[in-house]
Amino acid sequence: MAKNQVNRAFQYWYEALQQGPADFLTPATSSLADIIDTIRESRGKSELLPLPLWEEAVSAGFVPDRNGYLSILQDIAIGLTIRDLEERCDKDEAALIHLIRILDEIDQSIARLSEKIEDYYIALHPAGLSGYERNISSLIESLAKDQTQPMSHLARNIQRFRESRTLISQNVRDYATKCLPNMSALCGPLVSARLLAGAGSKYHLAGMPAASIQVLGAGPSLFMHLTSGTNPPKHGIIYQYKGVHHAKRRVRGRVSRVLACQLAIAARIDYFRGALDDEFIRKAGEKICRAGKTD
Amino acid sequence: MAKNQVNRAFQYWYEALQQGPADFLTPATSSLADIIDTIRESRGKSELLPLPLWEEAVSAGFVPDRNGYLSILQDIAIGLTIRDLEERCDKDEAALIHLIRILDEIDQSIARLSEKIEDYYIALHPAGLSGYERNISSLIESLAKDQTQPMSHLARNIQRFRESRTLISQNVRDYATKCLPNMSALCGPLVSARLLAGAGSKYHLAGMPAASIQVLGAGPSLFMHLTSGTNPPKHGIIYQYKGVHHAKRRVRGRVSRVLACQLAIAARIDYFRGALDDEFIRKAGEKICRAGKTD
Amino acid sequence: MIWQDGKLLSPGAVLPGDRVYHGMRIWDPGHSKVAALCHIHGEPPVRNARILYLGAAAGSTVSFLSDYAEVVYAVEFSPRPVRSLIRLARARKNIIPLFEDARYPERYLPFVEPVDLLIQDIAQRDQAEIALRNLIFLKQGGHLILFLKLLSMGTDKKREDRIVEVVNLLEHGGITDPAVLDLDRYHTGHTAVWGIYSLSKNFEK
Amino acid sequence: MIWQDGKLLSPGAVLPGDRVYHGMRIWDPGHSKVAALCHIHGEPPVRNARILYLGAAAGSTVSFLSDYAEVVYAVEFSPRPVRSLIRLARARKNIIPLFEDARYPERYLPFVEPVDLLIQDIAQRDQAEIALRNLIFLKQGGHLILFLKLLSMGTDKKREDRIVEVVNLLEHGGITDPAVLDLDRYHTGHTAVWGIYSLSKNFEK
Repeated sequence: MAKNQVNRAFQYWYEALQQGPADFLTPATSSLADIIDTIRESRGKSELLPLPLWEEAVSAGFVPDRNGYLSILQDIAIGLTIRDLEERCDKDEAALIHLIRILDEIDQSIARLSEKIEDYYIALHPAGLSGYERNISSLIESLAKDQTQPMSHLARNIQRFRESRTLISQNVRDYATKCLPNMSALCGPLVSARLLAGAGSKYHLAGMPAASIQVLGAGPSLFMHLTSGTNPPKHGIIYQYKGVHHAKRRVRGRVSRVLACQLAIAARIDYFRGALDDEFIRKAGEKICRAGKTD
Repeated sequence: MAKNQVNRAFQYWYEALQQGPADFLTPATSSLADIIDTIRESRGKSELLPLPLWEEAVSAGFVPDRNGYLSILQDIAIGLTIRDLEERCDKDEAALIHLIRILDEIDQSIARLSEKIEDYYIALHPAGLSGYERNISSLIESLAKDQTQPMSHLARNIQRFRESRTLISQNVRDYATKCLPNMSALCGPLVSARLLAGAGSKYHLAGMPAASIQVLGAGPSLFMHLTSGTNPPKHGIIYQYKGVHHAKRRVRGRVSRVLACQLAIAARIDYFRGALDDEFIRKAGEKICRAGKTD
Repeated sequence: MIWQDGKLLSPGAVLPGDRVYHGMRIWDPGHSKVAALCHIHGEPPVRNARILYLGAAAGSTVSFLSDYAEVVYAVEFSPRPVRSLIRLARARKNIIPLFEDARYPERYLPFVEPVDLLIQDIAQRDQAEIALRNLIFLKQGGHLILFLKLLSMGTDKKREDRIVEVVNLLEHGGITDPAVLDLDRYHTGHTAVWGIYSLSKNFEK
Repeated sequence: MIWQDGKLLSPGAVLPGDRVYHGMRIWDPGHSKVAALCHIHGEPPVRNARILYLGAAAGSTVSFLSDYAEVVYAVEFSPRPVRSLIRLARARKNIIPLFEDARYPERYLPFVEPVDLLIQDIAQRDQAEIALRNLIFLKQGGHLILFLKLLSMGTDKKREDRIVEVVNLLEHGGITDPAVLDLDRYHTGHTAVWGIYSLSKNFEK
């Protein structure tokens, strides 16, 4: 590599070295951040040069040794990745997916802790077993009220968890209505968000055939399963939509099939256009409604 | 079966029928409860008779039909079992075992929820990834403080969970000191309680050879594992005892072996006598201390 | 009994933790020795039967039996599983839980009808003797199924000897031609002995 | 590389989720194709090597490679795994994460040194072409390991044809005598192609 090429390629390295690599995460003023921006810009213009060998970098005095070379390289690579992540990822989508996971985790935590508390309570009060109609949440409620109970503090916190759950599910509704407007209009924001989380991204959801959407997440909903011992949902996530759930048994299959078809279209509109399509919603609603009629 | 035998065998059945089976769980005054007590007493005197056939019971007018027969039989069987459970089980032991499980469940819930919150936070703030030193509990702390954060409510509840944990672990300490006095004196009440929970009962613990106690619960401690990425403890539960944990690496095996030996004896004293044996504790302490000396 | 696509199913209400196939509970041969027996050797007469089950534990197998049987008397002597057993009994009208030691059938004599099927799953040295003592509950012509755990018994020779000994004891007690059935495919080291309680043989004693 | 009792171990700091044997990380052949390759066919030259890994995903295999290697350049184009990859990189000095599409090596040209070993695990139709484009990073005499997923490719005949096609492409690109190695025992439908980048062959082009 010609000497001036080495120099140009090492321009940003050199500056990074002067400033120290530690603070490129602080606001955009820091120098390594500037360097990373420079790199990103020049990448756009295809001006980038191959990386000089570390021996060259050392002998040119840009880095003290091999470790210094790798360390700056790592800092720049991580900094670039983070900038690109920030730009490329859809924050609403990411928020939705993670909020759904948090909701599920809260449900599971509540269910598991409540079960353990129930076990404890029954072990100490076997008499309770006789008239005992299994209703964990009312047990937790009564334990929370009775301050003399050793489990009172924990039971109250479990109830507070339910409040957190309510807040977060409102969050999910808001995000989903904004991020998946057409799907939300068809099967509600919560079910739409779960479908998104099941598929992994709007992109994947938009590419799914209706049959896949119909069975998406057909694993059991742990919380319902644990607390009420219901069958795991056969129809996947869309079964949670009340239009399917409450349909008469013999049309349920048809309703979920038609709904899945319309959702597949809605997912594509949400991904490619992102705006509510009133005309589509009206027609889709009619089709789903017709499927639910027992004739 | 002679007629008068049928009558004697059905005496309590008949009375139960008169009163209705629903309320034998309410305080000891109810009649089915009395009947169950009568049964338990007569069992002590070996006065019990075999169960009359259901056809005999119906034709004698004691029960209306087969379902009535089975229903009363179930009520009596459940009632008897509950009385026997109340009498036979060691409540301190049961409480300890269940409290330990609750502690573990709290730890796991906190760890899992915190991880999910971290994922959410990082997905929305990829810039945080750069300087990010992974320290979930300080992230939760800062989220809890900042009321503008959507996760603030949940983060505060996770912190409240830590308070519950502290309360319950104090409970465990109290129970263990009372229920496993000698073991608690040797390796602390919390480690003793975990050993009890691992073995299942004081009875099982008292029957264990030292080598089994030494490796009891050698599976990973999920919480430590999740949060700090440490190796799962090789030496089982007793490794959590600071005397073993802090011992120099080359004597650690010897300390845990000697400790396990003394714990096996302590478990037997706790099970058969249940009182603190000062002389034993003094001698055992000396032996364990000697094992920890690097010579 | 109900089979679908090689799966043994159970017609009762689904319980927490159940796996489900076409809306029905899966009775998994890997988790229940009775289901393993059905898979490998054939179905015992459980439909509408009266069953005495010794060593019911937390009642997992009992819950499946109760889906098919008329009534299941479930004996268990360990407090922890008994608590689950009671919960189960409260959800099913036809399970009678008995918190007793199967070694002393006289203690639960006043609570058990004559039964069509006696199943015993108790890993104890004197398991054959326990079964014999409980034959008082078995109707003439009723079936006995005894699960033996032989894993801990050392050499093959010793296991063979032990099985022969158990079979002899049972024949002496009135069980006709007990069949020795291997459950190894699903439960390593477990064997079932299955025979019929015969009036005539019993009278010969 | 470190083996104990048939297990491949890895000498780095234990990470959350790792299984551990005698205090060392277990590099499980069921979870990592590189480990499977080591188990079935032999060790690639990873010790103190400079490695370029295309298709790093969340960095599980990369973390093990970094225990042995001098530096690992890890390329991944999917945002979710990249976040884990960054976390991993922050815990290991010798991992350079690159959030790029392996189809366009010119985009990460300024961040990757010449390497001793190029590993590619990308399930895409044009996987051989991607490998060829990335040969610019491989030193003469360096090793290329290309993992192929053939499960979705239909009949055996088609798979054979596809492998021959890939091998031809690689030979043309300068890889000497690529060996086709079956990973089926641990990863159904996966095959590795392993060859050395040869100076002379390359000049023949």
